[in-house]
Amino acid sequence: MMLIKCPHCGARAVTEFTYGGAAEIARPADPVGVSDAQWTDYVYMRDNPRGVHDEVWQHSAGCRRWIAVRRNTLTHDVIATADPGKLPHR
Amino acid sequence: MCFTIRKGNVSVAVENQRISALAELAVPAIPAVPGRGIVLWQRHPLAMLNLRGPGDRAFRDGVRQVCGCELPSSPNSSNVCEEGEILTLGPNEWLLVADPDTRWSENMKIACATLTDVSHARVVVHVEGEKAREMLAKGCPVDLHAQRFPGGTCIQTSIAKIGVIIHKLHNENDIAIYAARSYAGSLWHWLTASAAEYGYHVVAR
Amino acid sequence: MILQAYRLPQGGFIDRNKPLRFRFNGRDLQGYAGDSLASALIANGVHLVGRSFKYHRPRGIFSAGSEEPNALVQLEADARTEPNMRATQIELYEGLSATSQNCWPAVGMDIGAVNNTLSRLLPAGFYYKTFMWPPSWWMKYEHYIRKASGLGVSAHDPDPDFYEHRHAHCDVLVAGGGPAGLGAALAAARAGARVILADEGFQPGGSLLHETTAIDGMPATAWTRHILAELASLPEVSVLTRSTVFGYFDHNFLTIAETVSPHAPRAPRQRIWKVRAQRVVLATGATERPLVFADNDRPGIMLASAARTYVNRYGVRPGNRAVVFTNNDSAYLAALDLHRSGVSIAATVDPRPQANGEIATQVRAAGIRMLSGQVVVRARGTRHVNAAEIMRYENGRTAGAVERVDCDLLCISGGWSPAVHLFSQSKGRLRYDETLTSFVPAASAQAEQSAGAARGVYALADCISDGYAAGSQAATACGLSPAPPLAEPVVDRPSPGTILPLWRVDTDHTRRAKSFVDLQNDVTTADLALAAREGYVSVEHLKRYTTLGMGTDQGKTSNINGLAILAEINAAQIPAVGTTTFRPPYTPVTLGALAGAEVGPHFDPVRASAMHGWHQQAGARFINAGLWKRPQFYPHPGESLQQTINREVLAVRRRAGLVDVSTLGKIDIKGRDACVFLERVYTNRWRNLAVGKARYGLMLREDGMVFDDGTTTRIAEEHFLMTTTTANAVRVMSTLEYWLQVHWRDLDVRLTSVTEQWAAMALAGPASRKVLARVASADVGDDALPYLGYREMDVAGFPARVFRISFSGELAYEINVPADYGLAVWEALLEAGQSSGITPYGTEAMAVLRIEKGHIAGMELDGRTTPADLGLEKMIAADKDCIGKRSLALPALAAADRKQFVGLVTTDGRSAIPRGAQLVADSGHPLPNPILGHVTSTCHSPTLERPIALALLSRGRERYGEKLYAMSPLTGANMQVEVAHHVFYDPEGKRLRGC
Amino acid sequence: MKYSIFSLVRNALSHHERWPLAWRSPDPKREYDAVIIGGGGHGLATAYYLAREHGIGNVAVLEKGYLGGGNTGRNTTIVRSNYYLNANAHFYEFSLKLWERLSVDLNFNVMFSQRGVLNLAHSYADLESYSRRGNAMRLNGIDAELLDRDEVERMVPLLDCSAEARYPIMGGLLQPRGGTARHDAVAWGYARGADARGVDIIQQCEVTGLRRNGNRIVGVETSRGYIGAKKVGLAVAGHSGQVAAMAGLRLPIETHVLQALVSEPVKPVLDTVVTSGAVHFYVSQSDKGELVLGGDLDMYNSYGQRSNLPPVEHAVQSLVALFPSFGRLRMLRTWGGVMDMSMDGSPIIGKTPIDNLYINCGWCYGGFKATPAAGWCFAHTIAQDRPHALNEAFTLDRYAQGHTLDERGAGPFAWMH
Ligand SMILES: Cc1cc2nc3c(=O)[nH]c(=O)nc-3n(C[C@H](O)[C@H](O)[C@H](O)COP(=O)(O)OP(=O)(O)OC[C@H]3O[C@@H](n4cnc5c(N)ncnc54)[C@H](O)[C@@H]3O)c2cc1C
Ligand SMILES: NC(=O)c1ccc[n+]([C@@H]2O[C@H](COP(=O)([O-])OP(=O)(O)OC[C@H]3O[C@@H](n4cnc5c(N)ncnc54)[C@H](O)[C@@H]3O)[C@@H](O)[C@H]2O)c1
Ligand SMILES: Cc1cc2nc3c(=O)[nH]c(=O)nc-3n(C[C@H](O)[C@H](O)[C@H](O)COP(=O)(O)O)c2cc1C
Ligand SMILES: [Zn+2]
Repeated sequence: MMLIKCPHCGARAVTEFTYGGAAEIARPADPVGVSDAQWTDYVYMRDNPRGVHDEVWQHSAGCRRWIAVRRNTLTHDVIATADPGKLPHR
Repeated sequence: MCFTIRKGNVSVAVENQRISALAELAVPAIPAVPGRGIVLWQRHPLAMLNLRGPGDRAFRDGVRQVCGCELPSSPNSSNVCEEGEILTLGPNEWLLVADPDTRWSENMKIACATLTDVSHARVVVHVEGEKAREMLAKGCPVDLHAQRFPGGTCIQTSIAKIGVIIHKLHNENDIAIYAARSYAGSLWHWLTASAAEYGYHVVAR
Repeated sequence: MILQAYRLPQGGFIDRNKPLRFRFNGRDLQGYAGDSLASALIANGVHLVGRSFKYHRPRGIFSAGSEEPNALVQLEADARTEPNMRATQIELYEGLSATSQNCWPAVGMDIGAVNNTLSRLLPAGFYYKTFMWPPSWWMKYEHYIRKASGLGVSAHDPDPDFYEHRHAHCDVLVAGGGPAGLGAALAAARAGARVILADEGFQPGGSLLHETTAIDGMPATAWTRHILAELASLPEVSVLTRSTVFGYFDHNFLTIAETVSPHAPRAPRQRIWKVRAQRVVLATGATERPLVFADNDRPGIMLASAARTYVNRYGVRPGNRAVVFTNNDSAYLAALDLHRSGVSIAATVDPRPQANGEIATQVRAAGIRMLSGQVVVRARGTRHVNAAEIMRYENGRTAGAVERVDCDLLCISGGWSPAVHLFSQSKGRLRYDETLTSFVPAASAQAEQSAGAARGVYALADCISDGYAAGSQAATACGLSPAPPLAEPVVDRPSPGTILPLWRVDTDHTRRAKSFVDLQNDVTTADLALAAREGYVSVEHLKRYTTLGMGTDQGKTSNINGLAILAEINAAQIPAVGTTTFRPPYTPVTLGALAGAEVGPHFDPVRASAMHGWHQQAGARFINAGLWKRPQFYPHPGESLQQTINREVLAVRRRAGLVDVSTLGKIDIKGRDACVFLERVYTNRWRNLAVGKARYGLMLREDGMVFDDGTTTRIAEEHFLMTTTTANAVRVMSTLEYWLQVHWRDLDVRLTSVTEQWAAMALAGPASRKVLARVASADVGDDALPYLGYREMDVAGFPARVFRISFSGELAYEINVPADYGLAVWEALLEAGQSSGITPYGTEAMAVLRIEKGHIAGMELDGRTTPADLGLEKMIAADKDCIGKRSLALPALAAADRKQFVGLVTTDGRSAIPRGAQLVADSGHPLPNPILGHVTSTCHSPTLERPIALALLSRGRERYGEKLYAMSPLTGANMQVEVAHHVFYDPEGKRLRGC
Repeated sequence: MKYSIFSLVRNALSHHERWPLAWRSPDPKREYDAVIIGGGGHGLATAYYLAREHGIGNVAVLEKGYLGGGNTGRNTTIVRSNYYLNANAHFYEFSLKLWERLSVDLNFNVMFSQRGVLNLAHSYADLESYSRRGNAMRLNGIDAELLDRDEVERMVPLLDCSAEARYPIMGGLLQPRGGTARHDAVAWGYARGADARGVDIIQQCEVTGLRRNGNRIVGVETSRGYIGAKKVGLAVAGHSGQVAAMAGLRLPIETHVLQALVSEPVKPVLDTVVTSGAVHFYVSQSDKGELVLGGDLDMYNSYGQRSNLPPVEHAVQSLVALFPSFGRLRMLRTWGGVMDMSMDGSPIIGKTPIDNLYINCGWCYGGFKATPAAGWCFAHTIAQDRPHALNEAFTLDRYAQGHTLDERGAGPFAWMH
């Protein structure tokens, strides 16, 4: 059972968190201006890497903050956590 | 119907008519060996305010002036003062807890602050006794060891799928559990079932 | 009956002053406190314990621990019965009762044993090759196959005991309480660490409990007690016995299954510990491997270390005349101990040309007959071994004549396999060690280290120091200073010689006999050869095809032999063959314990509103709504269900009704950008909403489907109160927080859930204004509080928020009061409404009211409907973006043939429209019958006095007046219906405006 | 050699020493007409039907581990066709019909046991949505029965049907023709059938790259060297994202771990497959006697195939809540599989933007029962370069059109389906 370090509450069991998917998939700034394909890329398509993955989680049983988590999807190592948008560049 | 002096939003007479979610539940069950076992008691009524604000100097000063209480400065911590307690809930979020006759109210004006009255949103049960920590470990996934969880610490987690705030008072063996009001019955069941092994008393404070 | 004929006159870790009576297969027997069921059976000369899985061969006691493949029993009867219990791990207690499994009518006379005779027809995987004809007969064949398989039987009554979980945190978790584990715990504890030591045995000590040598001048058992006493004196150390570390999960999270001491009052039967450890020391010891030869499964054949355990720890004699067959020195200890206990040793048999280790020398000195360069090729006897057949062993082959040596105990040892289960579960990497002929830990994946026999360190003194060093290192890794150095333990135990790899003994004259690799699943060397011959050559295929290692013992004594034999057959290297995957649990764990206390009525917590007690007293029937319990209706004596619903509905339509709506989600929204925020999350406009006004809002998912709806009220310029549906309350809150915290971090908005703060009730019906006016402190007239208006006032003397909104379609008010006042206000409203005929109503009447009114609810919000599908396209503001809006332009979401929201009435005006009916044009169409749409909600409308329904229907709005069929083949109902507008009642909305 | 009771007897006489290989283990050829990546049930069935139905036998199935070692070898083996949406219903019903004769077709007993699949209803809302689903199934020509509480209790006597249960049982939807099959046998049976028709099954051969020429794939790079291919089909389940990325494709797929567990084997106690949507849980008893149960996803992207306690605990809690007498049985083993969770919960079988690259993925929890039909339709799509009528709706470009097939209505969150 993974342990995720909430930047606000400290390290907590994964059961306190709710998964929110890939981090900050950029929402088209002008939805009307993009093609159907571009829009549905944003809604549906994912990188789904086997390895390092940036994602968002909510500390739903704790401080209720959404946080960004950099995690290895193969080994489950949690590499870094931060407020959304604040993960260091890879 | 009687109307009396108003304090904040609510009249004192009305305040006395508050019915706790635990009103019908809080009866003694398995007596413990005197002096041992777990003591459970409910703290009610309470005034509780959700406080949001930037957490900067000016805001902290504001809180101190208006509430008469220092904002706790680190995560998972609380401050107790004459007027009441302030528990940290998250970045820029706190819970003000006081007896209902304090001057704290949703209408307090603190620069940049947002206050929301949540006085009725939670039940608060205190768990006391030597075995309190051991008993809570049956449901609480966070380490409650005295070194990791010293007096004054407050955390949010869940016990038996019920979201809770666990606030350790400065008295080593006194731990307050806050849970959403609607879960009161299930929380109570969990508390009494978990305490049964040690024996427990329910007291009024 | 002679009591305990096989009990040694003295010795053992048992309490001879505490005799215990127990029953096995109906026989009354006696043992002592400290016995396992297995040792007590041996004490009574019981060797035939059960029948094997497939061939029903007689089986006895093979080991003395958790690796036991054979001696599985059905413990107790009725509700407390437990199948497949290992006799070797059952701590004897007064009155214990157990029976043999998988045999009928009795273990001695078992009909199923015919399978052994037919075994030629039952090779590995035979069922894949037959039972295919005729195809329809499989269910018949299967019936008998199912009956034949399985081992013990499940209880049929609810488990009367209870279980619990316990979280724990420590610096160092030590798994295993043998010399290495005790050493590790001691070092870590001395360094000041928080330590948990868990051992599966009912006494800590591991192999020390059967150790006869002295440590530091004390008997091993005394040394153990001494260490345990020191550990007990340290406040931060917990020593758990009867506690198996069964899982090693991500991030040093381990689980322990503890069987709570039978003496603890009011305690659960078992407890699961969930431990988060900074460091872990795995001191789980090693498992002795059997040797594989013909008929090696006979009762009386036993692991050599087990035989030692029985004589030394339990003071019982597993036989009178023993043969010891070993390829390494460790079994000579068994020979010596047996010999010392009065068991005559007929011979020791060793394939090595010369056993010349120091221990072997002691055996020789004791005058025991030692056969070097020889092997046991076959065991004789059926229900009990009565002889061993021995041949010479040269250059990896048997040779010469067969010598028969009589014996009733055949001790075997094929070497040792470190118990790397937990290490492998932690994802650590193994390495094959040629000298030890076993897999050992190579590289850790987590903050863990193995110690002692678990990593192939076998000398007792080394185990202690290895454990101590590991414990000390673990403590330093936690930031503590190292433990004081340990004086090198003084142990009078000669070091062992080298092992000769020997996996199976194969001779021509035993070719056709069965040599078992997996005793529990009856997997023989012939099965392995067959699998290889057919191409199941990967170790994973071998396992699945033959079921090797898939039994309740998970192959603890068979896996390594199996893969080594596979390597031999394929002429491959053992490391290349590799192991199968080690998975939790280490040994099977009770489902009740895993479930813990959250079962039955407490499976999930219950949420109850402030008025719950009142509803109960009023005789309400409750319905689950998420975690909430909501009143479904309040039946009066003698009423039918329909009558209750009609009464409640008509009260609202004609007079006044009161319903508890506390479960609706309520979100307090404050901040400078609150309005901007609402514009982004809702489809419709919010800028122009005046303070003191409420508005209905619609929220989409990003894929364009309707997510949730509800009214939101502007309480102040920068303060809104949003309501959500009960079902989505939690998800809406979380979603709004997501957008704010992840995407729109620049917005100044603060969300607080206030669902719990406010008790909410809807007062609805033509008389509602009159009723409210009686208790309200403010004017509730149409001017002061118009439709969709909002005011704060006192209701019955309590501060309240009053909203003029309506779900029922009648003049109605939603009243929110701080929850602790909920009950008082509820009662006050009922009292105030008494003269107006006020009636409390439940969710069922609420549903009828809304169906009559054509409002959407859960069944229409099925995650596949767009606003336009629901006739709500006008709610999409043209000149702004919002979540999900862009998706509405995708071709499929704008298609003309989508299902649209309509009403239905039956053409006969009488018959009910079945729940969940599907709409078709022609009820007689052959199957598949094209489906045009479906009924979402249906009811009898007491107001209109006829059945009505809501539906989603392809091109529905073009079909008003069209006649279709609502079909419910499940119930046989088939109703002609006419398509209508979805608002059946008061389409102009006059009544809710109160005019 | 044909498998039958006769061949079994005959071989018994020769001590089973004459059984032939079930399949060969050839070295890869330089080029194939079609290369199928992934030696799970889907890949093997695809190769089998390519050879049998379309006469394309010059096919290789490339498997990075051992065949059937992916989700095919780690699923809870439930086979059913109780789907609501038309496209799914027709597809899975076709699959069920193939199941009904699969053992005979393959001459390999896959032990397809039609013991019924029962979905428990715990509320009026459940009953209503099950009615809707059952009625649609019946109109689509699929068997379904609605049971009331008493009928459920009679059928599964050990269920807690009392009113005190946290989620009392109010009835259920039964598909009598549903049931279970032996997972490994399905992989092995298809492998043997495909091999007999000339297909090369190449194990321990990981595809590491897709070689392209313009908008065509010309071959695959593997751990055993380069292999040319006229057509390439992906059937790699949880690894779809990873392998598609080799061709520069992103998919509407996330990889999540789903766990299952078995109890120790006991004599028959449960004759039906029981599932409960309210608690997200399903259980059956295998022919060997173990209770086989599964639960919810781990709920985060993972390729880990690791065991993780919370979903296991929840599944066991659900089991014990529903069957209080199973509390004294014991859990024997847990494991996980990496699942290709699609964004609408429905599968994808079809063409890709790359000319001769075809894809089969997005099976979520449900791809085992799809194995025969998925193989059938995928083979058709590859052979004919256009979908079969049954997989026309399962295109990759349906997302861009908005033609999602959201059986659960859960929206574009892979892990919610
Ligand atoms: C716990 C669990 C329970 C389930 N329960 C059910 C159920 O009850 N009913 C049901 O219908 N479905 C169920 N499923 C789903 C079902 O198992 C799968 O959908 C189905 O087996 C998928 O088959 P497949 O052949 O597509 O995939 P797999 O069997 O996973 O085969 C894919 C193969 O591709 C190989 N591969 C991957 N990458 C490469 C590469 N680069 N090169 C070469 N080979 C590669 C893999 O090794 C693997 O063998 C369950 C799944 C799990 C995990
Ligand atoms: N060749 C040889 O001579 C040889 C081989 C092996 C062992 N030994 C002897 O055995 C001893 C090994 O000492 P050790 O401390 O390494 O092992 P040990 O066998 O003495 O102790 C291991 C303990 O761990 C327990 N255990 C195993 N798995 C567990 C789990 N998952 N959860 C809880 N408990 C678990 C076992 O029940 C046992 O009590 C030494 O005395 C050594 O000389 C000798
Ligand atoms: C339907 C089914 C039944 C199983 N029954 C058993 C069993 O009786 N004993 C066992 O040890 N494993 C059983 N397993 C689990 C396998 O041993 C194995 O864990 C699973 O195939 C996953 O492979 P892995 O653990 O090697 O990763 C079963 C698996 C499935 C899918
Ligand atoms: Zn947090």
